[in-house]
Amino acid sequence: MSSIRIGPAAVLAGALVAGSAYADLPHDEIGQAKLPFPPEPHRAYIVDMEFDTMVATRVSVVDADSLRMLGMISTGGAAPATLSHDGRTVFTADLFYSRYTRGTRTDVLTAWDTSTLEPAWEVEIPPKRASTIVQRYGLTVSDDDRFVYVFNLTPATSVTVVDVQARKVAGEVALPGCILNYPAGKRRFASMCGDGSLLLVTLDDAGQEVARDKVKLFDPDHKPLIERGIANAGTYHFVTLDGVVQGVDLGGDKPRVLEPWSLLTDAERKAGWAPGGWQLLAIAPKLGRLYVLMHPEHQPHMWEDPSTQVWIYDLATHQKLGTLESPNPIWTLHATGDDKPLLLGGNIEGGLEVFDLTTGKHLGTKPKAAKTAVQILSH
Amino acid sequence: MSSIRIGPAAVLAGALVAGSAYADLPHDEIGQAKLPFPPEPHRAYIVDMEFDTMVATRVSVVDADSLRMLGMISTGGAAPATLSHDGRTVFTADLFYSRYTRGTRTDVLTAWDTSTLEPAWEVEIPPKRASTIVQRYGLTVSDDDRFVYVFNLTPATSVTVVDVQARKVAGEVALPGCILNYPAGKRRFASMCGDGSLLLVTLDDAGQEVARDKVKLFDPDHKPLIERGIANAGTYHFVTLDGVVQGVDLGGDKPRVLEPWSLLTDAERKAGWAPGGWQLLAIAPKLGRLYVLMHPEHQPHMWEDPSTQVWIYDLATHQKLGTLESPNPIWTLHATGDDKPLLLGGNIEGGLEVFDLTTGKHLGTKPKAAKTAVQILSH
Amino acid sequence: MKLLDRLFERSTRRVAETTSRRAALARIGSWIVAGSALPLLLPIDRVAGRALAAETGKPGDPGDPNSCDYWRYCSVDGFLCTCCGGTVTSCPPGVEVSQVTWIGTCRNPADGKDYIISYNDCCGKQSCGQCACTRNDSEQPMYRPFNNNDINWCMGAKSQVYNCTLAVIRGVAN
Amino acid sequence: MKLLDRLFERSTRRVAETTSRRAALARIGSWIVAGSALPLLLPIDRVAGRALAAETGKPGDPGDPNSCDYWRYCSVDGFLCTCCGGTVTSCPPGVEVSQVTWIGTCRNPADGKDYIISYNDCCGKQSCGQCACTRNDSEQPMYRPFNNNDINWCMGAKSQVYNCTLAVIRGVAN
Repeated sequence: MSSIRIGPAAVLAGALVAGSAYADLPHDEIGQAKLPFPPEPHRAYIVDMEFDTMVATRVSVVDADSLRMLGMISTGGAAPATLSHDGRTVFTADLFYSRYTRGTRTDVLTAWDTSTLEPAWEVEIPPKRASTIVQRYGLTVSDDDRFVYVFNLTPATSVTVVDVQARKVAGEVALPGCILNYPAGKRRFASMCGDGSLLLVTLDDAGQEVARDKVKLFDPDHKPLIERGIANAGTYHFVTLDGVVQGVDLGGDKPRVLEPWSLLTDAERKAGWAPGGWQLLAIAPKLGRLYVLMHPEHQPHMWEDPSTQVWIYDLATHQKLGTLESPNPIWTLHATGDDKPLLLGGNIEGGLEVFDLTTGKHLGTKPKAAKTAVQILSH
Repeated sequence: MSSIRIGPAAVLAGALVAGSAYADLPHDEIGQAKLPFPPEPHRAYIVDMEFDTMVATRVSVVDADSLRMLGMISTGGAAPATLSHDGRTVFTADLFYSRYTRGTRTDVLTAWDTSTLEPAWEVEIPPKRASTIVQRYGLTVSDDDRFVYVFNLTPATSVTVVDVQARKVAGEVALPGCILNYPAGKRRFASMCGDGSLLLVTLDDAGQEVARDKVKLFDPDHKPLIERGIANAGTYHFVTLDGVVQGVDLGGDKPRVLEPWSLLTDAERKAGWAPGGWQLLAIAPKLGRLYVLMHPEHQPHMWEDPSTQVWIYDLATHQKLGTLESPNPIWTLHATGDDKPLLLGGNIEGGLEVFDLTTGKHLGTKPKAAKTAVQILSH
Repeated sequence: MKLLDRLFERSTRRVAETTSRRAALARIGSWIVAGSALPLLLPIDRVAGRALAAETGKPGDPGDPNSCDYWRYCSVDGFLCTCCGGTVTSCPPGVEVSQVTWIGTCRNPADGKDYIISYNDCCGKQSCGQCACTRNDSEQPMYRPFNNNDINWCMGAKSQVYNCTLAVIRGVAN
Repeated sequence: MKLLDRLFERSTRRVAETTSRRAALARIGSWIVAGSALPLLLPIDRVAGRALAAETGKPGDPGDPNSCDYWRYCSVDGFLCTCCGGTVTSCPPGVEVSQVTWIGTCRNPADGKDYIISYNDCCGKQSCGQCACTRNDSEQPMYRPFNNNDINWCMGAKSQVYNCTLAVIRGVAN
């Protein structure tokens, strides 16, 4: 039983008899969908921890314009994901057990082709990958896509450096007392430490540590920062539990701690407003704006709670420009990097909320984009 | 920091000061729950396919009296489950991939201890296990617990015979044109064939086939049986799509096809009643009653649809004794084997519906007993 | 794979014969739309006439392939690939089509003809979870396996892990 | 395992010091009950006084351990083992307790004292899925890992796969 290709001729033949009796519809040919390259700027990758099982997890790929699913990536054990800067690769740091919930553990870094959504290659990494609610800066890429940094937590903390070019582990960098890895340029990453400093580790072209420095950033006892910051052109922006933005420029040779500024007026603070959420910060680089998930009637223990309120700030002037309101409580934010940017919010039922940042309009909700949407990425 | 055992003395000490100032609560000791042996007759094992992922699946263990969860068994790839007759073992036929959704496939039969819910042993089986919506008679045990029969579908059909005593595969029995395995005594099982016959395979004590016979049971073209029957004391009861019960006694040396009888009067049939569901039949052996999931306004394509209606029949007289009504549509039935039996129904949202079959009362619903409850078992 | 391929082709022919009889019974009946919990959920009402709208944009192939009421889905049980990054006849990116499949017979409301539809499963990633749809218009018990949709037909792919289902025209039923 | 054990014990002591300061702020505030979709869901209202009922049957340890509002759960994030076949201090059958853990400080409404609670995760079977509960009364950012509940603390068990969480009294906070 051979298949007949559906070509323009067949469609035309059908059209000629439309309205009355049709010729038999032709046999179909089975195909395989593929995504375009370069990737569309509004293609969203939603990291889905599937909290109700958390073994075989996924990254949902959704077109935020049409609110349609484009495909998915199958991951292992609440895997973090990150994108290469050249748009060609999704990296996931997967944890597999031979009997799914038990047996022999195998950790791998998997490189997925962004067009075919197939694994291009994988490399086994030390069985130390951190298992946390997935967040930015658990898995990152150097600016030139040469190295991938995997955060480990056993609970001793370290980073596994994977050489993307050689497709092998270059080494492991110990990070005593520090967490996560905030990439800075081609050969450096920072890590946030319990003493309120940033640890800066510099690598050579072989991925080996050649220098480490520390810079004091915050007071962890009296003004704790939320570790889930957001980067923009070499500068990281963090927010304190009570709404003060603390920037640090890691783009130069030496880190430069920026002047702190407040998200809130005294009146707003007194009225009970404060930041809170999971990935509670987003930056639209082409607009130079910062988006912050804000709570009314905030209490300290709500610092990771969802909200429907997003406040908009000018990154240069620190002025509040307005607010966005989501129809459903959201927990994790991401803004796209193009010049007609969208704000993407992962809502608490796994749906994706989409806002046009040029007009400030809520464009729609894609329900069931994920089961547990914890992080959103785009190229 | 050592822990202090909480004993009667500590509790007493607390009680003495109750009402005013308490002594500090003592440090706790961490324990491990274990289930009693022999197992309670109302302990329900709910096979959960987790249709929304279907990779790392589970069997939920629930106390149908208290509607509380007792624990769970982690399975692989929509695994079928069955219980040994001695109450000591849950067998699951698991399918694992080295990368969860891809990579190297490993099929195993896993034997779980019913008290600890830990795997006692496993044996690798040929990578042929049928992947279907889980049902009775995909995985069964010989009456003396010596052999486990695993149904294979590649789409060629066969049974893998596992020797429980030797903990190894005894062999494979080809079943051309036939499906599933309905155990009959210690060394025989039946399989239902597309030509309307039952194939009977007899094994020796080494698990090798020594005889095969066929008996005509039904007319697959004009009076198709639903393959999901139910056994009682060596006799299997099936129902046709239009509500005729067909029994076959496999307890003796030769199979004996019983006289068919109708679930429905002509008036009931005319009014639109017909059987339908997934595991649509249950038998409470101590009451000698058959329970059938029935549809009002039935159409042929609804033969696997859920319903809220259960009709009750006397197995000896074939008289309809009454009906049960579920608050939620149910899809899969099971009756417990004790003399105060419960009817357990898996509802379409994964909840467990519990009926007292002595009084006919609906006792309650355990919501979220599973994600996709496809089969229920008890000792 | 080649063996399975041939077995499938043989069976499809056999099935084509046996289903033409059943095709006479083909009805555009009610059906089931699955929610997140189960392959089977509550019946929904059919939107009369909707299936006749030429939403595919293909003449003679009316209806919305993203909807469970599209005519080709008369015997589907699973997630619609059209909602998962694929199309009616294309697997989503990175998901492999199974070479063995089950067969349904569906009446095309545009020409009144009964078509043989193969419901090829796409495999190698876990359940897509979108547009779950179960309709059993021409389904038969499992001893007629090639007419049965309770089987995971990923058995004909490199990985048995099920993602979503296509609805592929294989010919006219009579 | 022994190394982790010792690291845990060291850290617990350190944490006990740093949290006694925070314990002064201990509040019996609102909290979050997670549904099936997310560790965090909408806040529910607190039933006033309920936490004072001696539902555990243990003098001085009031409340219902099957409920997210039980006092020991003030910093939990996960599924309550009491709803999964275990107890407040016992893992369900076949699930192994993790030897490393995070620490919270909770005020016992019966005696007004702040207790150090270790939230040991039970591991080796996938998420129990029952009684999801998230309360962050004494949680701190991840650079204080032993006060952070966003970490899967199954790292101290044979399998990292998370099933449910205990709430174990380790001592009084001051």
